[in-house]
Amino acid sequence: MSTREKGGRFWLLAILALCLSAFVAVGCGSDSKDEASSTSASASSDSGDTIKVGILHSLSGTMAISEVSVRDSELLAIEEINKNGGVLGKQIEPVIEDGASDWPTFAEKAQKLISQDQVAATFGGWTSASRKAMLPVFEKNKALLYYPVQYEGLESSPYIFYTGATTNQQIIPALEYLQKEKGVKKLFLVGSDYVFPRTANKEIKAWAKANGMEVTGEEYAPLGSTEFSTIVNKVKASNSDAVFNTLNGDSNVAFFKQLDGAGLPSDKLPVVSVSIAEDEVRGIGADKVKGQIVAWNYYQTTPGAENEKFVKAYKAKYGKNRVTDDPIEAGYVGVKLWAAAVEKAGSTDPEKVKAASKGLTLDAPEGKVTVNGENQHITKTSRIGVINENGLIDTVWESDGPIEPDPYLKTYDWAKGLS
Amino acid sequence: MEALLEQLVVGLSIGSILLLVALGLTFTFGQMGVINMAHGEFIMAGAYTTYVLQELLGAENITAAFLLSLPIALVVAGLMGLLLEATLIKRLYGRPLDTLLVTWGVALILQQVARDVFGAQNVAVASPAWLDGGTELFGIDLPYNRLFIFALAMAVTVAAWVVVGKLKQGRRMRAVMQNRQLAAASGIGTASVDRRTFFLGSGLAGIAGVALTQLGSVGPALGTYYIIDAFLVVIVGGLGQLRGAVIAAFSLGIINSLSEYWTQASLAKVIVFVCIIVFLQFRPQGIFATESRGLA
Amino acid sequence: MTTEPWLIDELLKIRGLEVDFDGFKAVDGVDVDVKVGEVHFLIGPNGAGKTTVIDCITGMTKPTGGSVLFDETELRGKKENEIVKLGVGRTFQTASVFEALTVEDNLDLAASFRMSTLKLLRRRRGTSETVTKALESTGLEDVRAKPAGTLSHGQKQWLEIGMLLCQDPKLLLLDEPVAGMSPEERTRTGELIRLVAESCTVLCVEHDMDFLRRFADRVTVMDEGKVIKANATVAEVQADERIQEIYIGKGRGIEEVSA
Amino acid sequence: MKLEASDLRVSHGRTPALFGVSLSIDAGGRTCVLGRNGVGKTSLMNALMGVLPAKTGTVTLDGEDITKLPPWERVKRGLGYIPQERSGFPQLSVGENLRVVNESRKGAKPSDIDEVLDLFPRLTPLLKRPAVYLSGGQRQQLAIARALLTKPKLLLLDEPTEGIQPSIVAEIEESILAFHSRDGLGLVVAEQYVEMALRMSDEYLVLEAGVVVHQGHTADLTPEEAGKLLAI
Amino acid sequence: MATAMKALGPTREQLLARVGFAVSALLLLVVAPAFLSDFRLGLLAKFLCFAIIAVGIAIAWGNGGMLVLGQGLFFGLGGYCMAMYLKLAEAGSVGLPDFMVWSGRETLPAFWKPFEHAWFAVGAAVIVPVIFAALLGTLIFRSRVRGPYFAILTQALAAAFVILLVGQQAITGGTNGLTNITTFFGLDLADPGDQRVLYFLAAISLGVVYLIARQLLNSRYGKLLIAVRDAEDRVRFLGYSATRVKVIAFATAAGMAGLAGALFVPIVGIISPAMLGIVPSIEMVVWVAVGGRASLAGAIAGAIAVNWAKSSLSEEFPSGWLYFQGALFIAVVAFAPMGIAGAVAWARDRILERTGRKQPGPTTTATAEGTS
Repeated sequence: MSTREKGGRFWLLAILALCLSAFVAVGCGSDSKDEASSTSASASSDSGDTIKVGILHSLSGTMAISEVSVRDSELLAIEEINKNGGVLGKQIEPVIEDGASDWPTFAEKAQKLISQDQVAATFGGWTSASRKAMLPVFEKNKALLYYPVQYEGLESSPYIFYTGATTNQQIIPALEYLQKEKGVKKLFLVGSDYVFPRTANKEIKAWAKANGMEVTGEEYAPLGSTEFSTIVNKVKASNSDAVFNTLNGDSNVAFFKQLDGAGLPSDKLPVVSVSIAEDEVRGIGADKVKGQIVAWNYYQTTPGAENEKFVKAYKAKYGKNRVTDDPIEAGYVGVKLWAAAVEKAGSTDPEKVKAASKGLTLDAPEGKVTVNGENQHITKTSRIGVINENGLIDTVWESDGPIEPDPYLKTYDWAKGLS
Repeated sequence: MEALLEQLVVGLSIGSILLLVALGLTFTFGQMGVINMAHGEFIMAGAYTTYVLQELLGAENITAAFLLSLPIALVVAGLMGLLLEATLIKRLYGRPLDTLLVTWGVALILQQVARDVFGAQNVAVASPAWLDGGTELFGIDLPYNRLFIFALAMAVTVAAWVVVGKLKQGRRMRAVMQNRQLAAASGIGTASVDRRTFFLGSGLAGIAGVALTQLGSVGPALGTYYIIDAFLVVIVGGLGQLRGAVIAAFSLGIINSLSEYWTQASLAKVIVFVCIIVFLQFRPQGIFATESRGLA
Repeated sequence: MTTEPWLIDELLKIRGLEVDFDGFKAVDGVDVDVKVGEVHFLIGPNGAGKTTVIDCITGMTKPTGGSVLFDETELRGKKENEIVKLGVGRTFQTASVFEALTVEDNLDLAASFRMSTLKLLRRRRGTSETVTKALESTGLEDVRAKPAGTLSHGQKQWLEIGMLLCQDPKLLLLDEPVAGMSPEERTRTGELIRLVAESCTVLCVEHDMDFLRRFADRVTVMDEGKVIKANATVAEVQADERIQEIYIGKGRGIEEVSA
Repeated sequence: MKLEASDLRVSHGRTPALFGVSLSIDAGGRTCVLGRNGVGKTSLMNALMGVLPAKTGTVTLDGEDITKLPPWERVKRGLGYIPQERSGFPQLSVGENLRVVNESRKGAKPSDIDEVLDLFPRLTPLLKRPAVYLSGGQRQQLAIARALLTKPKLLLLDEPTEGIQPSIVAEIEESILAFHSRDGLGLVVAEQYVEMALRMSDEYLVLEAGVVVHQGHTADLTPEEAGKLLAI
Repeated sequence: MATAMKALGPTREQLLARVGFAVSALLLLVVAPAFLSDFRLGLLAKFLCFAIIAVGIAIAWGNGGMLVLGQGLFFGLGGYCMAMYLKLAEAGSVGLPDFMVWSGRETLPAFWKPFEHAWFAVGAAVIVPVIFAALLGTLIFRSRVRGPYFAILTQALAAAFVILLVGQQAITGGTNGLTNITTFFGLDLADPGDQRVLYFLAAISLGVVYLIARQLLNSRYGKLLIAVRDAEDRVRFLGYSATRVKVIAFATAAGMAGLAGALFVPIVGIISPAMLGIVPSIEMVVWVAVGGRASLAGAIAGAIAVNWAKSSLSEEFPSGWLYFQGALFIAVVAFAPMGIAGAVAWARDRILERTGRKQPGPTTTATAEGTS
């Protein structure tokens, strides 16, 4: 018997005691409500002086780049509501958790917010992966999630409110713009290697087939990649009229630089991007993406009193250098929509909030939005913009009023068989 | 045919980036046997140095800021390396696996520091105007920034070769690496040689960081994209072998660009890894083995 | 000691062995014959290539030329562990035992080398006869439960020989078994080796002339990678002027120096 | 100058190698350390040079405690070392082997190398050759040349003639002794070859199992007695 | 003498160990479920999966000296095997998992087919990592690639695996991984009671894995493994194939990671490449380093303690956790290489010495050296 083993056995006891005490401390000590293990999150949440809501974004890791700003706008919305007396006469108390850019952590923290903190609703997520990870948690607990980012569609969970665009509010208008306004016949698809670009490109290909546009190539780069020489060579060889770009934030810089180096600046080869908003431009550098086309539903420059107020408040709270953009606005709108629904329902019970949300309208910075009761997405105006030298985006085209959300593209013939 | 030529050029370009990020490791890993996982963060430090200099000098001095950042990044990253060596690494000589784990802890902290100081957002580094755009040669596009990185990689390699091969300091480094005890007993201060070697290796990472600002934006995770590739270059090249690193970097770059052309970007990486495993079956010591049998 | 008539079969037959380290010929066309049952000494100054010959027999160094026949089997190209399984055991210049394991575990591992992997996965219950015997003959019974790392230099060397005993090899290669030992330790070691030699053939590299005279049946002398005297008796070696010169320095006999 | 050690203990990992060695060596003199393989001669040399850290005990040089000093500091104070293992800096050329040592000494001149090379004319045509390709004798000459470049007052030699052909042994012996008589270089020679050891020394120490068991004047010792000492 | 000892019954230490094991079993199986909320119990279940990985790392690294920086790969293989079955079971009549549908695949890839069978999937979750590790290990160890080279290679492999998974979205689920797993062999994963069943499954698996590992380390093979760690070449001269010894440990560790992955999937309801890459793989080593690399119980304690700390600290200060983790790691590896286990053993030796129950002398620290 080696002494090491003796050691191992001897203090197995000690360690497990330590673990137990740790769990007792965290499990019982920190939150006495914990023991009332309830699956219906809101049962007791409006009985106190405040109403707790969860905010769950990546504050560390690769996604922190994008998500921190959204957290900020959500906190701004909560602050504004609290200043006006809160909801149901109570102040909103945000509980902030870090998803750490790790999808299972999102699931874990979502569960924690629901069962430990008993939040009335949660605002959070950015990547599709984080949403997919959280979805079953919210469904099984019958709790609410407000998800603020444009995504690939083909989803409609009864417990998620989608305040970002689905494909028919962003990508399809962008394609129509390219075809009608720019006369594009040959389109090259470039994306980061993850779910949104791949699924979006599948839809684009279906649309192109139905609308007489040729897709000349489809290339994916690993997330975070800065090596686009080969892809650019392929783009060049394809003689395309335009590129549809679903690359993730940091990869865009390298991609645009390489295009430029290969003699394909934006005036020669238009590139439409659907993942670059003002906040990303700030990190990329406006000089590198000046003149590029983007498609969103909201820009900082979008006219309207609501938006002026929002931009002013955001800058006042977080600094003059900060910008607002589509997901930031969608996060803000999500909180406002939830508050309005709670007021209307007179309760924070998720089922009642869902019922009250049906058809609810709100004057948002992006314009009037209406919640679609069926799929819990909201109507959005589609806007095509061009990045200017200040890093802001000027709208060059906009849809005739808000577009109804259609995540499964049911109203489009060419989309049959996609879902 | 033209496509093949184009991909060869792309391969050389990728290779020169690999070479730049791996050069420092041929010193710290190759010569000293330290597996410095924080090397990536020294690269990041070099990149942020460029950013800070640009902010300090303003928009009208982009070129000056960029050129100035090359030596300054060398010193900044080098000093960070020096500090790391003097506080932690020197306790861990002869325990390479432990240096790996400890420096990984350091890397975590440095990343978070960057996040807290510069924000989680990536920051933009502007390119000097003369690096924008490109030229064409025999129908092949040659972006200026790639040409610059290629030239920089060559220049730094030659400089490293001169330092190691011709200068007093390099001779000492090699002497210590080849026979530490004899070096010490011959009056060579091995501790200070170690510190200088580490300074140099880390400083080269800083220069690589400056070059990388011309490829993409700068963020706290910048180094993590390159660290494994850099180590693989050193392993394939053979420990401490400058010429090995050069050959390995360009071979890996070309394999990468060719397989990327024929398959997809994500598969290309996997193909490169498979090639490396197969290669190590035949030459576990790398292209140029350092091991020479001691005599009886 | 003279050659006994029954010592005829050559257990180990090395022919034309060559080892080239980067252009340096450490071993250059060496022939050695070791007969069944004998204690054969390989001597020569440091750097003569003795250890390299041993390394070649055990597969640790790959020869660049020649052949190593053990019991009619070619050892060149075989792996270390395969060679051991054929019945060739060795010790190292610096005693190499498993310092984190107890003395008993060290011996037990040595004794279990023919066990199937599945059997190895079973826990050791009690002490096998082989190990008990080895503990007795090495005199390590008192320290059987101690980690080998805490043993003295001599004890480690005995443990190593004990481990070889457990393996019951046909041929035992000893690399300077008494280097660095005190006189008493040397005597103990000598006794141990004599015990070992009862049941197997021994090829021993050693400097100690006294030790050599007491135990050697035959001697092969090497210098600068070459054999300069093969299969000699101790008396022949002592009488050879040339050997004295390379080994001792000019003009002095073994007898005088080590008497 | 006087090199002294008292109760010096060192070990290799967990194996003790020296068990309390005390000695005193006059720098100007010539001392040989006798003992069989493995009795701790090399460990003693390494401990005196600081290559092996002392577990207990002290080493002093002219009264200054140098126990905690690293090897290069001891070199600065006048100790020189020729280790037993002779590979040198294998991938450096002969010239670089010499320069790297010479450059590490304050006030060194390139001409110092030429001076040393005069002593070993065999090395001159080999200056560009990597040390790994030298023969055993050439390596040993290079080792001595390197050590001499540190301008030692007391030179420790660990088995300088081991495995070297007799003709070169004589040359080596000659050149070392020349330095002794010309510059007053002190010598500490660890040797198995009793003859040569005694020829090169005035004093002797006999090491056995990590302790000094005999010491005295070489003149009082016949080789026969020396042989006896070693066999004990 | 040993047989005589055996007749006397278990030694003091053996007795103590059995008591320790029984008490921990009691804590895990009775006390924890009684006192912890569903949420905390779910977390604990997850940590127990991690502890299973840690046991494997303690074998391969702590005892075998192979720093495995790619355990995420094997964890992932196990997890994906299990998740493939669960996704297929859920897909029901459609026959295609949801992500394949939206990725545009119309037929089930051939390699998914066998995973329609529950027992195939369960078996594959362990056996696939074992076979993969055995093949890979044979290739790597045979060419005597070891130490840091081995570590970096395994790391590169984990990275390559992640890239492969992400790149083949249509058949692997891409970055999202396999999500939305709601049932497990008829258990409703949304139901707290059924989640408890999973907790017990994890606890019992950990117990079984611990016992297997202990048997392995106490067997002759375990001694051989330590021998290989400390003097690989010497082992060859005892007639053993060092390659085989190492491959067995490497493959065992891989199998344990695979089992952990298979348990993790129903407990957490998701498996994605984010949990398999370089960073999570290094974190796995962190747990073991903190607990004490050579000790099984230490590894288990390390995995649970570090993850508990991560969970609760990141709730309090999200960004502070990274500082803490980095600092913890530096402190442990540089200054206390034997981790918690080493510290506890040291303290115990001192106490035993003082109370005179044990003679002073080098003991537990013997394993501290020679490991790196």
